[in-house]
Amino acid sequence: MQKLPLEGIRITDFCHVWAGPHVTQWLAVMGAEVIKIESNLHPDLTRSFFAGDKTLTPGLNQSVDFAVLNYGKKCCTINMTLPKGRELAKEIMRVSDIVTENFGGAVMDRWGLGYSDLQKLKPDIIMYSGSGFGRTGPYKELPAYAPIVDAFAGLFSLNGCLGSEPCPFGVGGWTDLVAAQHGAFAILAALHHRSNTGEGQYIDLSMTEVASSFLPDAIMDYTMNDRVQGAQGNRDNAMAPHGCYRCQGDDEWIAIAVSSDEEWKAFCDAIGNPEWTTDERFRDGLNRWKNQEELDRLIQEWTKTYSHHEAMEILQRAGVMAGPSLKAEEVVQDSHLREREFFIDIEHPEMGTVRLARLPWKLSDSPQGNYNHAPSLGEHNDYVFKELLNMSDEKIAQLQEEQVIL
Amino acid sequence: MGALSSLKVVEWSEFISGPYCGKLLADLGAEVIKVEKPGCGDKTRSYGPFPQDMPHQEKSGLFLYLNTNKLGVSLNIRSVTGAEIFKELLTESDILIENHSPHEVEELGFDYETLKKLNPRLVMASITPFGQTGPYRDYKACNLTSFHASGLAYLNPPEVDDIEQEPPLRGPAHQGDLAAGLNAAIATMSAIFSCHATGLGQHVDLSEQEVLASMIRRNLAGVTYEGITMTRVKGSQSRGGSVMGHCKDGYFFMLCNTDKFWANWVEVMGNPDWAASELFQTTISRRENWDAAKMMIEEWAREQTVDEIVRAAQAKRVPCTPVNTVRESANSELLADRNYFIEVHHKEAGKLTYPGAPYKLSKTPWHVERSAPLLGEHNEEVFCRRLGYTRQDLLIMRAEGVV
Amino acid sequence: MQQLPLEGIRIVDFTAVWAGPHVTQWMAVMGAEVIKIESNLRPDMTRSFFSNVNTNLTMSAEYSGLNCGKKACTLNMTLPKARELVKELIKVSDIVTENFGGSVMDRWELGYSDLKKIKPDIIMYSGSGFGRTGPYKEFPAYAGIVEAFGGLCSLNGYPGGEPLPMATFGYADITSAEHGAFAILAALHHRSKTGEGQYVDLSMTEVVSCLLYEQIMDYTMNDRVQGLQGNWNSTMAPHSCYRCQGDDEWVAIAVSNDEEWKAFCYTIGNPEWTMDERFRDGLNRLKNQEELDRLIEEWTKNHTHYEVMEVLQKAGVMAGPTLKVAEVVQDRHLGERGFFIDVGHPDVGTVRFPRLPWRLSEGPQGNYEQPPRLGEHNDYVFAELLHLSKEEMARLQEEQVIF
Amino acid sequence: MTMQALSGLKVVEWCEFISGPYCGKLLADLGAEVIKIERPGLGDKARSHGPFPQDIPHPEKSGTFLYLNTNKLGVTLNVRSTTGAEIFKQLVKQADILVENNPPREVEELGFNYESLKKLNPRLVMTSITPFGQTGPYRDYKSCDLISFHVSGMAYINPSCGVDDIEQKPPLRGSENQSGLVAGLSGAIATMSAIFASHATGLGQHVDISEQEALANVMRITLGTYALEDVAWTRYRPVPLSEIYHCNDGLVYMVLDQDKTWLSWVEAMGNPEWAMSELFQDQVSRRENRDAGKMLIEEWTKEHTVDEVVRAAEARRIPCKAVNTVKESFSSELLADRGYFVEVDHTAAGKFQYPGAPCKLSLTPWRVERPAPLLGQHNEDVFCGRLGYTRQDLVTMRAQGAI
Repeated sequence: MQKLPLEGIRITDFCHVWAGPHVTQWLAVMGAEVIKIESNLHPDLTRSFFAGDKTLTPGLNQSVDFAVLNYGKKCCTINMTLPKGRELAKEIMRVSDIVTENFGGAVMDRWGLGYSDLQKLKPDIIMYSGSGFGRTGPYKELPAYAPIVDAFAGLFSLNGCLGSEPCPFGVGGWTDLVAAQHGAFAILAALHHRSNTGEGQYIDLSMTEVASSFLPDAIMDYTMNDRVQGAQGNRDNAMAPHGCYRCQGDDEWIAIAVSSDEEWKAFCDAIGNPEWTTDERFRDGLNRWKNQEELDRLIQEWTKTYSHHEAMEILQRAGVMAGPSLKAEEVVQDSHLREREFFIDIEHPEMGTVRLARLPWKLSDSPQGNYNHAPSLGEHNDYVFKELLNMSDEKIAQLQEEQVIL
Repeated sequence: MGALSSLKVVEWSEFISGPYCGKLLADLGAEVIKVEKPGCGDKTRSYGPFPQDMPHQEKSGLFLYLNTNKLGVSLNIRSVTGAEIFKELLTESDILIENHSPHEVEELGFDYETLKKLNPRLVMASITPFGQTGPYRDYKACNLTSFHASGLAYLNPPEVDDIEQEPPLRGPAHQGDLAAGLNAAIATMSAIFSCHATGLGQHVDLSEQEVLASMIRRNLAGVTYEGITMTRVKGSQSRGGSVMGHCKDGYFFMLCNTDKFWANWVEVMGNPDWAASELFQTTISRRENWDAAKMMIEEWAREQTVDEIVRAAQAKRVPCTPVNTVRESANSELLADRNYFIEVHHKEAGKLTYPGAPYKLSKTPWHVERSAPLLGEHNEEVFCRRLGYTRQDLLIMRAEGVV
Repeated sequence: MQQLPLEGIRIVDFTAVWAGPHVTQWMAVMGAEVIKIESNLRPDMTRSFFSNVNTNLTMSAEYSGLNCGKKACTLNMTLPKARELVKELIKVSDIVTENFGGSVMDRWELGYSDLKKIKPDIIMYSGSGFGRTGPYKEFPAYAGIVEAFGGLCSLNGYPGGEPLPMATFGYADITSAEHGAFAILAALHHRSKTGEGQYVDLSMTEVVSCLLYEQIMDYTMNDRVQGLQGNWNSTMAPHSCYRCQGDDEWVAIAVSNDEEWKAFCYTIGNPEWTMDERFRDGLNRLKNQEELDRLIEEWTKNHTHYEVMEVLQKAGVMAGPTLKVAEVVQDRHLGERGFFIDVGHPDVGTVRFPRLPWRLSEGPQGNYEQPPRLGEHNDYVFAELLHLSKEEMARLQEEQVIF
Repeated sequence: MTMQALSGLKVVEWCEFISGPYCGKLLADLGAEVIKIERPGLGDKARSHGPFPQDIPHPEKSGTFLYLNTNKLGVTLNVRSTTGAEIFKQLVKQADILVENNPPREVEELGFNYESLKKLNPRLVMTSITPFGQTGPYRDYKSCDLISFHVSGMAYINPSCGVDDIEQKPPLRGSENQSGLVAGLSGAIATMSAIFASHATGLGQHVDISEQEALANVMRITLGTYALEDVAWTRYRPVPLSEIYHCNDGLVYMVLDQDKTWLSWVEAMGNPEWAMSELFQDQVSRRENRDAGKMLIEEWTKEHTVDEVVRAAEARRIPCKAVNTVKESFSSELLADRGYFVEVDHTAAGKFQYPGAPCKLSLTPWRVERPAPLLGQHNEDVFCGRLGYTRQDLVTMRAQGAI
């Protein structure tokens, strides 16, 4: 029977909210055993997130945010404020390969669980710290959320319609996810190194720096030409047309991009060569680019008369890049994603069936991944304390007494 | 020694997604041989920014950044000799990264089924707009259309007054392509681990549409589970608690989505009376009345400078920052103190400042050992020293347009 | 009525044998009035060149082929008077050309410095084997000598064989003459703008070096001395000349890339060759080209060279018959383009000569009048141009000045 | 800087490889402003053609390209893109001369045939250099150096010394790539002639050069002999005892075609008996007994060094020189004394000796003012400086693949 790539890897996971849990999310799906350390005093913040008005006070195990970020993981509750709790956690780390955290500050150090401490505990441990501004430097103690980082790194200043004010990025957690993915990759690299040399190491990830490395051309343009780019809307600095156009129906849009004279010809044929396509102003790429405002207006005349899917089909058949601007619900129904089984139904004891997005890739010869439901608070206490640490029921009971397991 | 020093990678990719995947591996020590078509080479070579806006094959900022630490060869794999050499390279590699359209790859006979016969250990990562299967598999796409086809653009920008006038927006720069490359790197490393155990490689099928869709996994769950759909309309996304505000001399962004943050923020504002009102006492009430709160906050902010607000807020540990341009962030004391930016010297483009490591590994540092390759710079090293062709062969192959 | 480009330009032409007369040949055809200066003591050597049918001084092919459209007068240059007379002629001319074996013109006090005094804006052309300066300036030279000295012979021959003299006597003569003609036109162009004349010193040896730039650059770059290649090429295979049906019939075939190779194999009915390890790609074809040539010849042997050309060219493969002299004259393509022109000939009526290798879209195609007999234009030159009376001319003939 | 002969002439060169570029070089080296158009990416095919320093192919280091493109301005332009075509026309509008060597059909398809261009610029002289010219049945046939050499008839009569076994010694292509040079040279002369015509008429015209004809023209004598005497040469051309002779340390080439030279050579050999026999008394007999004569002469020369033979011959003004390799001719005192070779420093390739002026003009020097251009080196000068595009336009056009 085929195994998952990371089967046999164990992670002690102190991550919470968005960015952190996302890191371990990828690893869990790929087969790593991720043990979340929470407690009833400090449940993962997202357990108490709630959206919409469906239920104003969902239980700690019913948050969609939490469900999305933590499937495939295990969870035990330890009261880390107590020395005994920290000792207990150490026992778990001793039998783990990786420790992950994304606290707002140097919490781990204060707990005596900094990398240097963990090394003594387990020399080849790999420790991952994710933070908004990095574990060194002036801001190391500052709390940060993705939008803060986005704003700081300059992402907002590049987002928005052409020439508009800086604009928050549509997906609040963008940099959370991107950073998490960089973190996951770094951990895999460190694991690879360990499997070759037996050495562990410390990974310090700063979301700000991730955001920067995701703006290469804007930053290179600044360092090369001292130019500060502004918001470009849907435009490109070479292609035209390159925009998002109204379609038939309410708030329906399609994105169209034309990258060459050939594609332009194909485009004109596809929309039936209206008068204006022969216009001097659109004769060649350079002129199209210079007159794209007018061009966009005219193209919209055409797109308006089709649904976005119709327009996509017409143009793609002609070999022109075009994609509807899908609403979330359209994404869920998208025939292509369906056929690729991008969504997976997860049975959740308290939430029922939750349909969630898979990881965005497929491995040809591995099972598709560990998509067990997100754990309820403390769901795996038995597994962790009994099976993993071989503790007796009495001992466990005692620790519960002492509110160490809480 | 880099964390991935033992890995041999062949990158047969254009533009951004594949090359970024290759860069992530190369920057951690993997040996990445970048295969470019003779002549124009990678499409990014034609994309700006260029120093002084003077287009030059070897001076594209985008290319320079995306291809650090790689060996560069020029090879026309459509020629018989080229295909031959390409296969020779693959038999010696652990990983192939490609981002060409599926039917093109099949036509050339470089599909996974064929290649794994050549090298069963090979991990082949295919990064395409819509993946290797499904009705859209052969559709064309670019960063723009992928963004829109993923549902991401529809939610951007998050707060518009008039959805008719403000269309859905793709993310800044090349976010989509980069994210695709990044995910490919994770998937590839996962496959490498399977290979440790099984000794067999596999095919990584990565769809950029899915990568971007998974960025809104929370919103998707909202649809499937809670029946909540969001748009760009004011309020539809906001959960209350964040302000992008105007002040005396610029913009600041502030977040107080918890009672603690709110309480502190109220102190930052000097405990104005309005803040004491019912309307703002609980997370729920705040969300309901957030527009009002925002108004009041902005009114206060207009009297302050960005600096004053940010310092005061940070002193009280309220997440708050100036809304920077890349210039301001590049010059921030933070990134300077972290030595984030690095200087790289390139034969043609000279010394330039590049974005540095997205993460710091204590034992096996990320670092730029060599700048982006000139087109075909390592033909001799790779073809002659490794594959044993002679220089005379190179001359012939060049004249035939093979290299 | 359209003029010829050089109408109105007059050339006093002392050149003889090959290289020189060919220079003025181009000029004459393009409309310049070329006046050959000869004498019965020293007729242009080519007039008496060996010939099966050399009945008199116009019948040699060399002479006829190099002197169409020129005028000829006879002056005994050994006499001071003749030299005076020539000066008169030069006064009403634009260009003086010579290619003596040594500095004869100087000895006659007709060097450039002398001519300048007679006519300040005169353009003087000296063609020689080794140049009018330097250690060999007095040496006689023929094309063959220059080709041997310049290295051309060392590159002409069968692989592994010995250096051989280049085809058709006078390759260096004619290529030098063409460079000379171009230089003169350039000088004329300059004069038409500035009124300044000048001296043109052409060394055939140096022309040959220009023609061997590739081998010379290889030597200066890599200190390599290239050897004999025969019909082979350093980067293409097949690239040779193959036996055809019939006696001493050959066809040349060259294949420069995979597409052409595919087309070639299918056309000659050996598609399996495209799979054959030995011939699969350019590299292997070059390594195994002797074998390849042998196999190809087995096919060409069964066809005429024209058949081979037609069938291969239709398939987009480079091929051309090795035309014999007679076949060149009968070639339907050259025929249709009117490459050959029937020139009136004083002795045999009309002769079919090649014209200059170009067409100008406007105006007449050039002056191809019959080659002049010795002294044929004495009257025109002395009476019309120099306004000598019948008596003066008679006296000068007495004194063997006009002779 | 002194004025050059062709200063002020504006030339656009839309050419590849050898023939057209050589034509452009001849014009540029004498001062014409030549703007060379290359396709983006690969550029001129000659860039892929050796020799390269250390045999490492590099687009900026091809000896062929470096030599053939001195003094030119280089721009990249994709004339197949709409923008590129637009710019091309703007350049042609401002030019006196367009040199091109593209397949006629292609030129028509692109709408750049003379009929179209002359509407843009009636003064334009358009020179088309193609394997078979603009008309006739072979007009669209493909060719290369080998093919042109054979279809011109040159190969069939090469080598001219005759071969013992016509079956084993096929017709021979001369030293490589001569045909392109000869065609380009003819192009330069024809072009200048057309320029003169336009002085008078103010109108340009189309110059149609056929490589096949340019080479056939080189053997005009051979063709003349056939026309006049019905003698068709084969690989043996009867020139009495003008041969390559073996000496004890190498080869010499000596011309003994005249009675005078023959006699003085006999004297040089010390009047051997055999030389007196009637077998060698006149040109006819010497031609008939050529083999015997050669053998006997070699008996003597084989006893002597090349140096001795050459000195003995030249002392008697008999044309005779060593058969050199390019190395020997390069190192000869002659060319050194004439200061023939020029050192050119190229930013990418470095300093090398190049063949210099094919001939010396006393007033308006031939000179290398700038080395061959880097690919697209003058895009800004030309597109921004002359045509008024902005740098930002350049960036856009590059990304669009137009430049």
